[in-house]
Amino acid sequence: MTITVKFFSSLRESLDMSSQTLNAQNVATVIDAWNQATNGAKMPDNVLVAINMDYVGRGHQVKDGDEVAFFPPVTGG
Amino acid sequence: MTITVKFFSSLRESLDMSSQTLNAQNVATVIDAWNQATNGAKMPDNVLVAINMDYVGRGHQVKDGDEVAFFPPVTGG
Amino acid sequence: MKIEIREQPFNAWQELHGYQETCNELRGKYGATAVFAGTMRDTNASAAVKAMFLEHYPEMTSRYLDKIAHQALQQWTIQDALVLHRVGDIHPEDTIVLIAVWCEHRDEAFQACRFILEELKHRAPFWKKETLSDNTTRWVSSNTPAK
Amino acid sequence: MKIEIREQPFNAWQELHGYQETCNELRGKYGATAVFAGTMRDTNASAAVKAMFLEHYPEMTSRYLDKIAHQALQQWTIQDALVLHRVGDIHPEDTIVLIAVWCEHRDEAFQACRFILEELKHRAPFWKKETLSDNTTRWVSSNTPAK
Repeated sequence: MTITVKFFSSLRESLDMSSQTLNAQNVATVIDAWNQATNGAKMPDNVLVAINMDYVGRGHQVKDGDEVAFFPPVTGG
Repeated sequence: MTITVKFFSSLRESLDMSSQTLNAQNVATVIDAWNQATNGAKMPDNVLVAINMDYVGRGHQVKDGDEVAFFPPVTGG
Repeated sequence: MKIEIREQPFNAWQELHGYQETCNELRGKYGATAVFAGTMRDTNASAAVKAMFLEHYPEMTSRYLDKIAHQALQQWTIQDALVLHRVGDIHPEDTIVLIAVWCEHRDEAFQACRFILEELKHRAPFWKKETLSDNTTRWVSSNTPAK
Repeated sequence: MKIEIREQPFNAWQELHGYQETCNELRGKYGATAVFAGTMRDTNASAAVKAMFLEHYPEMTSRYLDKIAHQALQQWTIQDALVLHRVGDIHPEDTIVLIAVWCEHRDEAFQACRFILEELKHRAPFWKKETLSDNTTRWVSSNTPAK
């Protein structure tokens, strides 16, 4: 299956990566997607996760075609 | 002593009087000023009173030179 | 700070724009501006309203608008404020009141703006007399409750 | 209703004036407009800030601004709303966000305006990176608390 992983803000900078396409067999959850995209980097405690533009928890399942985004707390407004 | 009495809004209309100068000997309180200015008309329950542009109660004393104003609940804004 | 009673119609947003342009010492200092504009509606209490007369008690009204603004300045860290209120003959769509508060942060701006509005509505001596579509008139007896 | 993400500077009060002028069906209907404008300050967390980059996640940001506005429409009787938010390179005195809500009465206007602002600050994916006076940069780690 194919999953698009995106990183924003300080996470994008620290991982030096804004987007990655995973062609994955063993990705069942958000954490799996993080681990595969970052080669097992530690996930910061305050990371927020969205699948297809909706907030989800870290244990949420991912499916073929999903866009999974990781980012720090938002600071707009 | 001389007291200026003013009426506003619906009170001004119902009493048909906007201002009156009392040259009074027997005016000790707000109620006395009302009674003398209105010839003893009944004071509506919701009337507000100000002396020299500050809200006061109906029992408040009046003194020479005071401006005593009577008006219904305010409805600005 | 500017607090004015106006006898002529004004556009709330143009007033705000014009006033803020003059506040050079504020530039770069405020992060939050909370604004309230009250506008005359063409309907009130289920009746069509075609005009309104806004009476006031000039010296006391000015005194209370000042007093209310200064109470807000004591309670919150306000960088600037603008309060404009119409009097006289008013028509639907006319702005009745404009309140703007400039602060560093949003919570104090919202709170102070709301405080000034509620105090104004409960303490400043203004009275509204409506002219309905059949030309009868009526005094507005009380404000819409705050909540 | 208008909800837009803007890449170019805008004047909050002129936007408000221009938008309200176009809302013909609102004329005479709204009695209360509550507005919040957030502006970039030249100081934050005790440091002089000379510029800011506002990053966003375009599709999700648009989606959440819409979602938040529609949640407000479900909770309060709102006649119209305007939400503008800047992204990209920003300088002190630039407007970052403008939220305006038109209602019949004041309490719902204030509540809905504040709701949209707080939800936007807590859920819409925007991130601020400041450039300080010595040209160092830092990501803003969190918003000022609501209270």
